[in-house]
Parts: sequence; structure tokens; C-alpha cells
Amino acid sequence: MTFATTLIVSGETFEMAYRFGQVAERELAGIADAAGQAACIERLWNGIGELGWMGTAIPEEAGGAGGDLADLAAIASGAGRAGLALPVASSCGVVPALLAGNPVLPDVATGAARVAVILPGAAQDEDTGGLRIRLLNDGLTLDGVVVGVETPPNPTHALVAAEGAEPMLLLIPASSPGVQTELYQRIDGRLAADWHFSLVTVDSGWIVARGPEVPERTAAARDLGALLTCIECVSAMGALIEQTIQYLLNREQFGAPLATYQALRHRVADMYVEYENLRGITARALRAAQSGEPSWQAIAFAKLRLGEAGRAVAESAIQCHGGMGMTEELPAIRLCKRLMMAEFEFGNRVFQAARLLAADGRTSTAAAD
Amino acid sequence: MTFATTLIVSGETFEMAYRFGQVAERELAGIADAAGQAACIERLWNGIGELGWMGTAIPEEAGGAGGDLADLAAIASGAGRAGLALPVASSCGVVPALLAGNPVLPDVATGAARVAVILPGAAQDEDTGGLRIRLLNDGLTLDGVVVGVETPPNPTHALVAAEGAEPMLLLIPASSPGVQTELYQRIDGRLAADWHFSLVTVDSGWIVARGPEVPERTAAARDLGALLTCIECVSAMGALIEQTIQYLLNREQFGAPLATYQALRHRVADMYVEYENLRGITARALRAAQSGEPSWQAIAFAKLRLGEAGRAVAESAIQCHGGMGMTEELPAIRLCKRLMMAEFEFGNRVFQAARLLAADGRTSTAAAD
Amino acid sequence: MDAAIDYQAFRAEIRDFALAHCPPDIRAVVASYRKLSRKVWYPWQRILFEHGWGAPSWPKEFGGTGWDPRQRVIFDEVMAECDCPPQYHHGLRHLGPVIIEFGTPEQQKRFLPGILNGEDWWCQGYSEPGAGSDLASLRTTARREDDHYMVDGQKTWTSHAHESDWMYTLVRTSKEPKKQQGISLLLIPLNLPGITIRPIRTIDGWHHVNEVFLDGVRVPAANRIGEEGQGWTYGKFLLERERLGGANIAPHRKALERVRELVATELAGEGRRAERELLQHRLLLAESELLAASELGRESVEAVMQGNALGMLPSVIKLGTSVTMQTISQIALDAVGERLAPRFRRVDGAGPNAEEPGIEWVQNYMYARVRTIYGGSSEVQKNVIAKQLFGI
Amino acid sequence: MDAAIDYQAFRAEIRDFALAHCPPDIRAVVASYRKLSRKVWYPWQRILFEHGWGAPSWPKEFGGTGWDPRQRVIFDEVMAECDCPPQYHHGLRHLGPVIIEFGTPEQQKRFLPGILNGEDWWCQGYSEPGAGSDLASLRTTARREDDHYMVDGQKTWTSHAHESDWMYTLVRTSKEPKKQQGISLLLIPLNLPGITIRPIRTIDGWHHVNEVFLDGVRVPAANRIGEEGQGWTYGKFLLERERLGGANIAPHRKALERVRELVATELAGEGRRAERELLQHRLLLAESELLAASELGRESVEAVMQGNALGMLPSVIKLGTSVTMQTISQIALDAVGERLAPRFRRVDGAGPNAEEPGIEWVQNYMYARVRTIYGGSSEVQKNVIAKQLFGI
Repeated sequence: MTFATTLIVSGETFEMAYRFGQVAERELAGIADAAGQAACIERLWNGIGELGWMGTAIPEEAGGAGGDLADLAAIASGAGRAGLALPVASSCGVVPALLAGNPVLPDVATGAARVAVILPGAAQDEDTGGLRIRLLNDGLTLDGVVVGVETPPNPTHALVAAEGAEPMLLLIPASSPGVQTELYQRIDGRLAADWHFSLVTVDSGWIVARGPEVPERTAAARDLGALLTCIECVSAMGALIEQTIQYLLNREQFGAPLATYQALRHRVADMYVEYENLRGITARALRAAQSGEPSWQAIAFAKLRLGEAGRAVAESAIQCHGGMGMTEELPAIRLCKRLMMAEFEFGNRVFQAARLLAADGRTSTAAAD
Repeated sequence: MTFATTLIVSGETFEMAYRFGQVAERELAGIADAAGQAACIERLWNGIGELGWMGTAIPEEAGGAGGDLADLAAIASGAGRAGLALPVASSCGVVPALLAGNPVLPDVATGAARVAVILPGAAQDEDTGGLRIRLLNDGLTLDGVVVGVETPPNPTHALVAAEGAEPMLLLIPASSPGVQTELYQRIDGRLAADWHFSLVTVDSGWIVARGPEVPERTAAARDLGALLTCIECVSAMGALIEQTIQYLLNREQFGAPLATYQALRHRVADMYVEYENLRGITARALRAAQSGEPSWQAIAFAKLRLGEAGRAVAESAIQCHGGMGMTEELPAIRLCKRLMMAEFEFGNRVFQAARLLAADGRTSTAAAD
Repeated sequence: MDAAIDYQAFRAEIRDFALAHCPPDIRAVVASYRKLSRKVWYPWQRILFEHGWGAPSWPKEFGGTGWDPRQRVIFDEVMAECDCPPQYHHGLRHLGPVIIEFGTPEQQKRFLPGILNGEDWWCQGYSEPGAGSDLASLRTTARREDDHYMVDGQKTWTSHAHESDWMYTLVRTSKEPKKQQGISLLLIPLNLPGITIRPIRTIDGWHHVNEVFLDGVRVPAANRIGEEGQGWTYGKFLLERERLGGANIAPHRKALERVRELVATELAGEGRRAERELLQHRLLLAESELLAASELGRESVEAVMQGNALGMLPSVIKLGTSVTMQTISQIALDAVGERLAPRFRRVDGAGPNAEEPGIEWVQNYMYARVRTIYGGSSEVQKNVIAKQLFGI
Repeated sequence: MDAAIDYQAFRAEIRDFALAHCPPDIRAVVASYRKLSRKVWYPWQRILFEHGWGAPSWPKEFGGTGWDPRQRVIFDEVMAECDCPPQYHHGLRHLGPVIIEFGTPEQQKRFLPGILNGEDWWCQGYSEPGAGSDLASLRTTARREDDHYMVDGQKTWTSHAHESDWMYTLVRTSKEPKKQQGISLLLIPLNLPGITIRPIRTIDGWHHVNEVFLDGVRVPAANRIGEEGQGWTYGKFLLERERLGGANIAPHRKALERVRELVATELAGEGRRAERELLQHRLLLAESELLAASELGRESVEAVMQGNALGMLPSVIKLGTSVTMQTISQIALDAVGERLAPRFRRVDGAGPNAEEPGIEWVQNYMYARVRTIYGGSSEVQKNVIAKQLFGI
């Protein structure tokens, strides 16, 4: 009997997302060249648009399905299990949340508006002073470069949470004068872009929100992204462990299946404990987020654990696969790279640890139990 | 064939010290009560006095053997391999070094003068402000409490490196008015004492050294102590690994020797790598100390490694012994406790790491190779 | 039925009672991790008994509370949170349920009340030298002579034998070819002739466990629980009852909070900032592990309440939390070790140990090594998990 | 003899030459851990060759330097310290010594000069799919036809095959009952018909290794080194020559220094102090491991110079330093990952990767995983050590 990990979310939506993800994974893995991969990712994006993924949590009156966090979690879980190379947490969760009430929302729901989110603290090019909004000749001007931003294919907009004298949330068309993007594929297969804003004049129509509500909304959106990323990665890690077990059962060395060597057996047991812990702490954060009183601490702790466990389990899985672990031949190893990159999305370990220590909010987390 | 670790120091002196240590260990292990243990430790002290251990590095004209660091290393190595519960590094190395040229030296050599060393940074009682020298009514006065100081049995003197307006190295008779000691046995079987100095008037005859040379001499003496402790512990760790191997070979569980379980085999292999690394880095520090240009960095790195490796190997050895690892029945486990306590002698990991980072002296260590 | 239970109100009720009625000196002993002896346990057990809470895990008809599994875990959690002695007496948790299930009415009448009110103190005589985790190979024999058994052999790792009145004991009553058979469960009064109790000196310098030598000890046959040769079944019954033992993470979280305070106090000030931050960071990682484990504990309770199988959850929780507790104790030792480890004394009973605040963590560090050894070592747990994962 | 050698002067001589003659653009590639291709290696090999240092490990009569083992390790150390490309070409290190030992005079004349001056580039065809560390089970066959062999099969993990002229190859020339026998060593020009080279995509996105398919490849029998069926012996000869491979810790220390600078630069300022100090502390522990390993390396050289056995030293050094290098690369990733990991691109050859300083550590982190896998995995090393320790 083949071992199957306990799922963090199950049900029809999960199954649908997982099936889509599996087909997509196989298709992408078969393509060797960069242009072909990019074209495939675009087809996949259109595919999830048609399936309504981006509209999951968008109200029906704005063209969405009017779903809730449970529906988003199901999609993230299904996509995550297959290591789907699309920005699910961002495009299905964070963008709709930040653009709630905005007229662009129906286009977001269909996938026609392809929005990349630039949150405060996004990586900046060394030589620039970051992204600034300033008053210039009586108008607002945006200037700066941000790099390594996860993105849908051919982004139509950047949704920028700009810090300045007055914080602003801006939805900037990618075609605006002074805006340039450079797209590339990350090592986990996802698309990212560098955005160059050269003295871009801010159109008042771009302003989604301004003032003190902007930091609040972006913090909440980042936490939603972190939570969905954790859910994705629980699924990815579960699949990775299952595949590692299968590999060790099937592969022989010195006349015996690798699965019979105690050192490897114990290593996989350790991986499983990491998995269960990540599943537990993520389930806890999801439960807290679904309760009346969401807890950013619960999410911060889950993301912190993901950073630790994601890397540890990926490294163990590569080791268990021996030489094959160094290649991209197997889906398992592609999942490893996904787990490694997830650490850097929506706040890494350092970010999460720093805010937990600073808030000294640790005793209050007991309330989430 | 029984496995034997590579020794860090060998030769006749080592063999002599090891034999003495083994007999001592067996004797102490057979005594259940505290008073009996204390009496035994006193006998052992007299024994090493007769053998001339404390005089090893004391010049012949001062009643010693006129030996060098190699001789001290051989004694530390032999004693360490048996986990001898006497303050070898302190009494044979640090005290003679600090008292070089002092008239008490011949008594130190015979063991008649039993000197406990109180270095700057020694643990202080919570409620006191530490050890202070101050001018009071035209005379110098020493006041304060230090605790947990390693000591020979019935100490006759405290050798105190006191920080004050002018640093002083004081050799204070334990019988002086205002001086009180409380002796007890540490968990590794060694003796320690709390020293209470209540407005003790400093006799000018007590002053061994004063002024800026005091911090220099005490720093060098601490490093000597740290180096000898590392040498002791290399030997202790080697013996511990040998004994763990024997235990696993002899003990069966579920019908097979424990030594056949790959998880335990790999754990012991890891212990052995830790051992070899500690042996290597300690040999390097010893070599540097014997060269014309001793390197405190080399010692700091060795002691840092001892802190990490000592605890890791002791914990692994306890785990390998299962329930027996929780008892004091076996010599191996007594060696574990010795390794754990050694971390706190002559500067723990934090102390060593802090000075290495502060000095940024890391590039200069290349010179020691 | 359990829909009617207001667990939050239940938790509050327990907490109020604990805070109001558990004597401060007893709570101080627990809070500072000093040794829990019968002297500490008994008064609190008496108080609980008088309040009707003497046996949370027993059915009502035998003086128990009749609580459901969730209530029992809540009770244990609150005990830990309020620094009440964990109600983990061998008689109450282990033997009582066996007597209730397999004892005769006479045995129930004879033994249960003393367990319940705390007057009788019990220890468990299972382990034997050299047997390790392999209970089936035990060698202590009980030879039937008329209405008595003559018991000869040796038990080890026997916690609290030196302060107990009774030992429930697995003994070999016949030489069956299958090792699990031929084992019986005997209740042995520890004041019988032929019994010698020798303390085992443990690495933390405390007196926890003993060797018990049984040399021609005459035990009435009426002290046998259940049938002769079926002792193995009763032992297994116990193990299965204890599946939720790991679900209570409250003691771990309490320890973590204590060490967090310890680090803040011990390493206060700018001079020790780097050191303090390093330890705080390690504590944060430990905390994330405990939060994860408490969620798995919650799942376990849920599963038991629903009558579902627990699968690997108990092993996963045990494996994870045992290491986390060791980590927490290492962090504590790193904080106070330089100052206090040399003051922690070796010989138990030869005068008081040092009493400085924080010194308990030197002992806790040493003692914590046992967590990956007892109750199924980490190696055994990993074997169990791997067997499930690989199917071979 | 070796008493006459002034090793310090030798070290200085090598360093002076390296700094004066290794082209800056080549050293920049090495310093930033960019890909070392034939394009980078060849010019430096040519310079060394012209200086008479083309083959540090060969005897003088074949154009080597005739250096003793200590000099060879010093040479390698200085190369690393000065960011010169490590002189680790398969032809020079692996094949050359075999041809010198077992080749005919004609073969020596034909093949050695091209290796020495760098004009011929070689790769090693040993591994096969599914064979793992188990070389003896290889399946590529070479059937004798007159003065040729017909070679059919598949090699994998073949480094640099895509930029090599030749592959020295272990093939099965007869079906012996003992697996180690019936293996021969053939030198195969890679431009022969029937050879297909397919890159293996590795996790770090670089092109290091290949699959080489051999489909009816006609190789002159004169290209066989030594006797038919003795290939296994020549393979072992190589392995034994490489025992000192781990004694050179200079590249590791260089990496550590680079990461120390990286941490200082990347995490400068008060806002990142806590993070910086955490990583500096981890680096210090890694440094202590490397200092220990370099002492063990020193012992190894000493032992080889004295003709003593190395025992477990090579395994111990390999086990330890492979993990330390992984640790160093993890620390680097922790320092720059948030900023640079998303910019490190997947597809090699589809335009330049990002060029930001520090981004090489994203690649190094991924690549470093191989250190505990290749050259005898950590599991295999531990098996070897345990066998020695336990004697069973």
C-alpha cells in the first residue's frame, strides 16, 4: 500500500486544482527552451482564468464566485501539491484583497488584468534609493526600481504600495510612460520581473487608497499571501515526502532497496515529523484566520516554521535522491526548489522572527488555541 | 580488534597520568557518600603531589621538574582520558604560571600550598556587586563573594586577580580574617568552592603583581587553562567514544547487537568526526602555543569547538546508552558529565566567540597553519 | 452528549479551583522544578479527592469524574498552567484502570479507595536489567505455592519505589515458548520480607529511580490481577489507554515561558545583548515547534472524541516535543550555565543543593536527556514511523 | 631529499607567479564563482605549461614537475588563495597518471602532450544510469571486431562532455561471472559517429553534466589502455592516487572569507544588526570546523610524506568539510536570498543571468547540495567509518 500524507485541505476544489496542476507540471517539464516555457505559462494562466481561480474570493457582483478563505485554501493546496508555477497566492488572494471595491476587479477575476504586487520592502536595485513618491512640479511622481517581483505572464499592471509622506496604494498600468519591465523565469519555474519607474507621473485615477489605511491593508494582504503560501507548501511537502518514499522503495543499491537502510528510513521519519508540524501550525493559522479574530502571530509562526522546515525537508529529499537529487528530472526535485523559493515570499524567516520578537506578542498567541 | 582513537599526546608521562587516573576513577566510583568522596579526593591530591604533577612546569630551582608545555599536555591528556576529578589544568598549569617567581612556588610544587584561582569574570553572587578592592581608612580592602570556583581539597590560598583602580594579583591565605569558604562537589565530581571576602584588609605581602601586567598575565594564564582543558577533553572524548563502541557491541536489543543498527552506527561516526575535529583544532592550538608566537585565537577557536563538540558528543553518547545513559553506573557517562562541565572552565563559548568577533582577528589565524 | 459540555466554562472552573485551593508552597515546588515527592503530591491529591476530582480518568461508579477525553486533557493542561503537581501517579493513571477493567469486586474494593484518596502510593515494576524496551523478555519469576507466589528476580528503573507502599509487577508464572505468554500481574506490598530497594544514581544528581530486588518474596495469590499468564494483555491495555499522553503541551509551553523570562533576566543589559538575542531566536524556533505540536495534540483529542484512529500522531508528537524540550533546556543552560552549573552539586541528600533561582535548569538540562530515551526512544519511534511510511 | 626543500619559499614562488601571470579576467571568473568552462581553464593551463608547471602530479620525464605530495598540496592551496582556476582537469589528474603507468610508449607519446599543454580536453565516462556508486555493475559493452571495438551503451553524470574532445571510458568487454572483471578502459574521441551528448539540467540551473549515448561507436583497439579486462584495476589506481584530494582546505577558507565579507556588506547598518550577528556567529562555528579540518589535512600530507597509512582521515575530512561548505552556502543564502534568490534565473543559456554581486551564492547554495552526494555520499562515508570503528 502506498503511503499518503494527511492533506491540509481536501474536497472538490482541491481535487480540481490538483488535477490542473499535475497536467501543467507535466507539460512544463517537457519543454526545454525558455520561450516555450514562457508560452506554456501564459497558456496555463489563461487556463486558470477560465476556471475562475482569480475570481474565487471576488464578490459575485464584481464578476467573481464570492468564495471565502476556505476556497482559496483549497486552490492553494491543490496547486501547491503539484508545484504549479503560477502566482496563486498573489493573484487569487493578495491582489483581489487589495483591490476590493476597485473597478478593475472584474478584469482581475477573468485574468484579463494581470497584476503584479509590489509590497513595501520589495527588493531594490543596489544603486537606487528604492521606490519613492515625491512632489515634483506640483504633481506626484514615482521613481525607482524594484526587482525580483513575482508576476503573472505579461503583467498589465503593477499594484504598488508606495511609502512616502503619505502612503499610497497605486494601480499603475504597465504601459504608462516611464514604466519598463523585464521578465524572467525563477529557478522554481515561476515568472518574476524587474520594474523600472523613471519619474512616472502619478495619475490620480491610479490611486486605490491613501493614508494610514494603506499600511494596514498591505500588512493584512501580506499575511494572507504568507498563509496561502504556507498552505501551498504543506501540500508540496506532503507530495515530496510521498515521492521520496516511492523513490527509495524502487531504487536498489548494493542489492537492496534504499528503503531498507535505517539511516534513510530515519531521515524520512524526520522529514515526516517536519511535515506534520508544518501542517499543524498552518492549520492553526488557517483556523485563526477563519475565526472572528485573525492572528498575525499565528501566520508569522507558520511562515517561520515553513522557512526552517521547507529548507530542511528539501535538502533531505535531495540527499535521499542521491545524484538524481541534483537534477531536474524528477517532479520531487522540482518541488524542492519550490519549497526553497517559498521562504522568500511574503516575508522570510528574519522578517517573521523580527516582528514576533519586537511585538513580544508571544503570550497572546495562546488565545488562538 | 578493539578500536582505539588516535591520541593527542602519548608517551610515558601520559601513560603514568592515565594509569593514576584510572585507579582514581575506580576508587571514587565505589564510594557512595559525600564525606567519603571528599576524603578520597584529598588522598588523590596528595598522590599527584607525591608524583610531582604540580611541579611539572615549575623551575628546578623552585622545587619543580622544570618541564614545559609538552609535559603539562601529557599530564592533562592522561588525566583527561580517565576523567580524573582533580583540577589539573588549574593546579599544574595556571597556578604555577601566575605564581612564577613567587616564594610560595616550592609549596605549590609539593601540593602543600593548595591554591584556588579566581580570574576576572568569575561568577558572582546575585546580591553582591562582585569582588572589589577599595581604599578604606588608608588601607586596601577586598570585599565580595565569588562562587563556583574550582579548587583543590582544603584550599590554603585564593589567588585573586582583582580588578580595581589598579588591577592586582593577590595570594590570600584562606585562614585570613574575613575570609570564608564553602566547599562542595560538582556534578562532574570535582570540588568547587564559594569564597566570601568580608572587608578583608589586604596585606602587602599578598601582592603577587600589580598594574597593567596583571590583566596580561591573567589573560595568558586563562588561555593556558583553556588549552589544557581542551587537551584533557580530547582524551576524555576519545575514551568516551571507545567505551560507547564497546557498549553497543556488547548490548543486544531485539536479538541483535546495538552495533548493527545503522542509525546508531552513523551516530557514532558523527561523534568520531567531532572527535577528530576537536583533536585537530586542539593539536593546532598546542602547536601554536609551543611555537615562538603563541596565538590566543587558536586557543579561542579550540575552546569554542570544545563547547560545541563536547556537548554534542556527550548527548549522543548518553542517547546511545539508552537508560544506562541516565545513570552514573558507567565510566562513559561520568566522562559525559566531565565534557559538559569543561565548557564552563576558562571561558565558555560565548566568551570565546565574543572575543574572536570583537578582535576581527580571524584572518591572522591563518598564520598558525 | 458532548455537545452539551461547555469546555470553556469547564476550563475556567478547573483553573479557578486550582488557583484557589492548591497550596502556594506546593505550587512553588512545581514552579521551580524541584523534586516532586509523595510529600508534594499527596496533599494535592487529597484536596482533589475531596472535591470529587480524585480520578479524572476513572468512570463515575468507581469514584472517578466520568470526564470525556477532551475534559481530561483540559484538566491536565490547567494543572500545568497553574503549577499544580501533574496528577501522574502510577496507581491512578496506570493501575486503577486495570483493576477497574480486570479486577474482582473484592480487589476493586480493597485497592481503589486508597489510590483515589492518595493514602496508598504505588510504583510500577515492569523494567528489568538488560531488557531495554523489550518487555516480553522479562525474567522475574513467580512460583505458585498453595495460595501464594514465591517471587524472585530484579526490577529496575522503578520510579518512586523508595516512597511507595505497593508495586504492581509483571512476573513470569510459566515458561511459555512464546515470550509474551506466561506473564502475570501481581500487586506486591513493598514491606514484605525479601525486598531490597537500592537507589540508582542518575546523572542529574537526583533520586528518581531504583532497583528493586525480590528474593523469595511471598505474595498472596489473591494479589494477582486477572488470569494467570495474561499479564501481557493488561500491560498492553495500559499502553493503549495512554495514547493521549502526548496531547498535553501545556507543560512544555510553561517551560518555554519560564526560559524566556530566565533569558531576559539573566542576560539583561547591553553587555549581553548579542548572547540574549541569539537565545531568544532559538526560543522562537522552539516555540513554533510547540505551537505545531499543540495543534497535533488538538487533532488527537478530536480523533479520540470521534472514535477515530490516531495513526502516527502520538509518535510524531513524542518525537518532536522530546527534542524541543531538550532544546529549551539547552537554551536555559546556555543562559545560566556559566554562573550556575559549577554550583549545582553532585550528591543528593548530603545537605541542600544550591538554591539560586535558575539553578533548577542545570538539573532540568541533565534530566531532559531522558526524554528521547524513555517511553519508546527516538530511535524506536522513528522505526515505528518508517514502518508506516514505507510499508516495509 | 625532501629535507632540502624550502616549502615556505616554494609557496611564495607559486604565489608570486600566480599573482603575476594569471589573467585578471580569469581570476574574476573564479572569484565570483562563475562557471568554469574550458574557455577559462585552457589559457591558464597553457601559461602553467609554458612555465613548466603543466602537470604538478606527473613525473619529470613525462613533462611533470616531480613535486612531492606536500608541494602538490601547497600548489593547490595557492591556486585557491589566488583565485586561479583549480587545476582539476580530468585528463591531467585522472587519465595522465594511468597512461604513464599502464600505457604503451606510443600511447604516451600520442596522448600526454595534448593533456599537458591543454590542447586536448578530456572527460570521464564511468557512471551509468541506475548504477549509483556501484561502478562494478556497468553495462556499456564493447564488442571486439578486428582491430576495433563496437561500443554500445550509455554514460551519465559526464562532466564537461559537451566541451571535451575525448572521453576515457570504462566498458564491458566480456561477461565475467565476477562483476569487477571483464571491464576495459577505452579512449573514445567524441566526434565519432554514433555519439550523442545530452545535457542534464541540474537544480542550480547550470550546465555541468551530460548523458552520453554510445550507439555502435567504432573505436580503434589501439585506444585501449592496458590489458583487456583489467579496466577495474586502472580505475582503482586512480581512486588511490586521489587520497590527498581532501587535504586542501584553502578553497573552503576562501569561501568562508568571501561570505564573511558578503554578510558584512549585505547586512550593514543597525537595522540589520541582529540578523548580521546571528550569521557571523554561525560563520565562526564553521570557521572552527575548517581550522580543524585543515589540521587534519596537514596530518594527511605528513602521513603521505612519511609513507604512513591515512586510515579514516580522508573520510573524516570529506564528511566534515562537505557539510561545512553547505553551511557556509546556507549562511550566504540567508544573507542575500531575500534580495537575490528571486532574480537567479532558471534557464541557462537563454540570455545572461543576473549579474548582481552576491547572486553567485544562490547558485553556490544549490550546487553545494552535491557535496554530500558525490565522491562517496555522506551515508557511504559513515558506513566506511562505522565499519572501522566497530570492526563489524
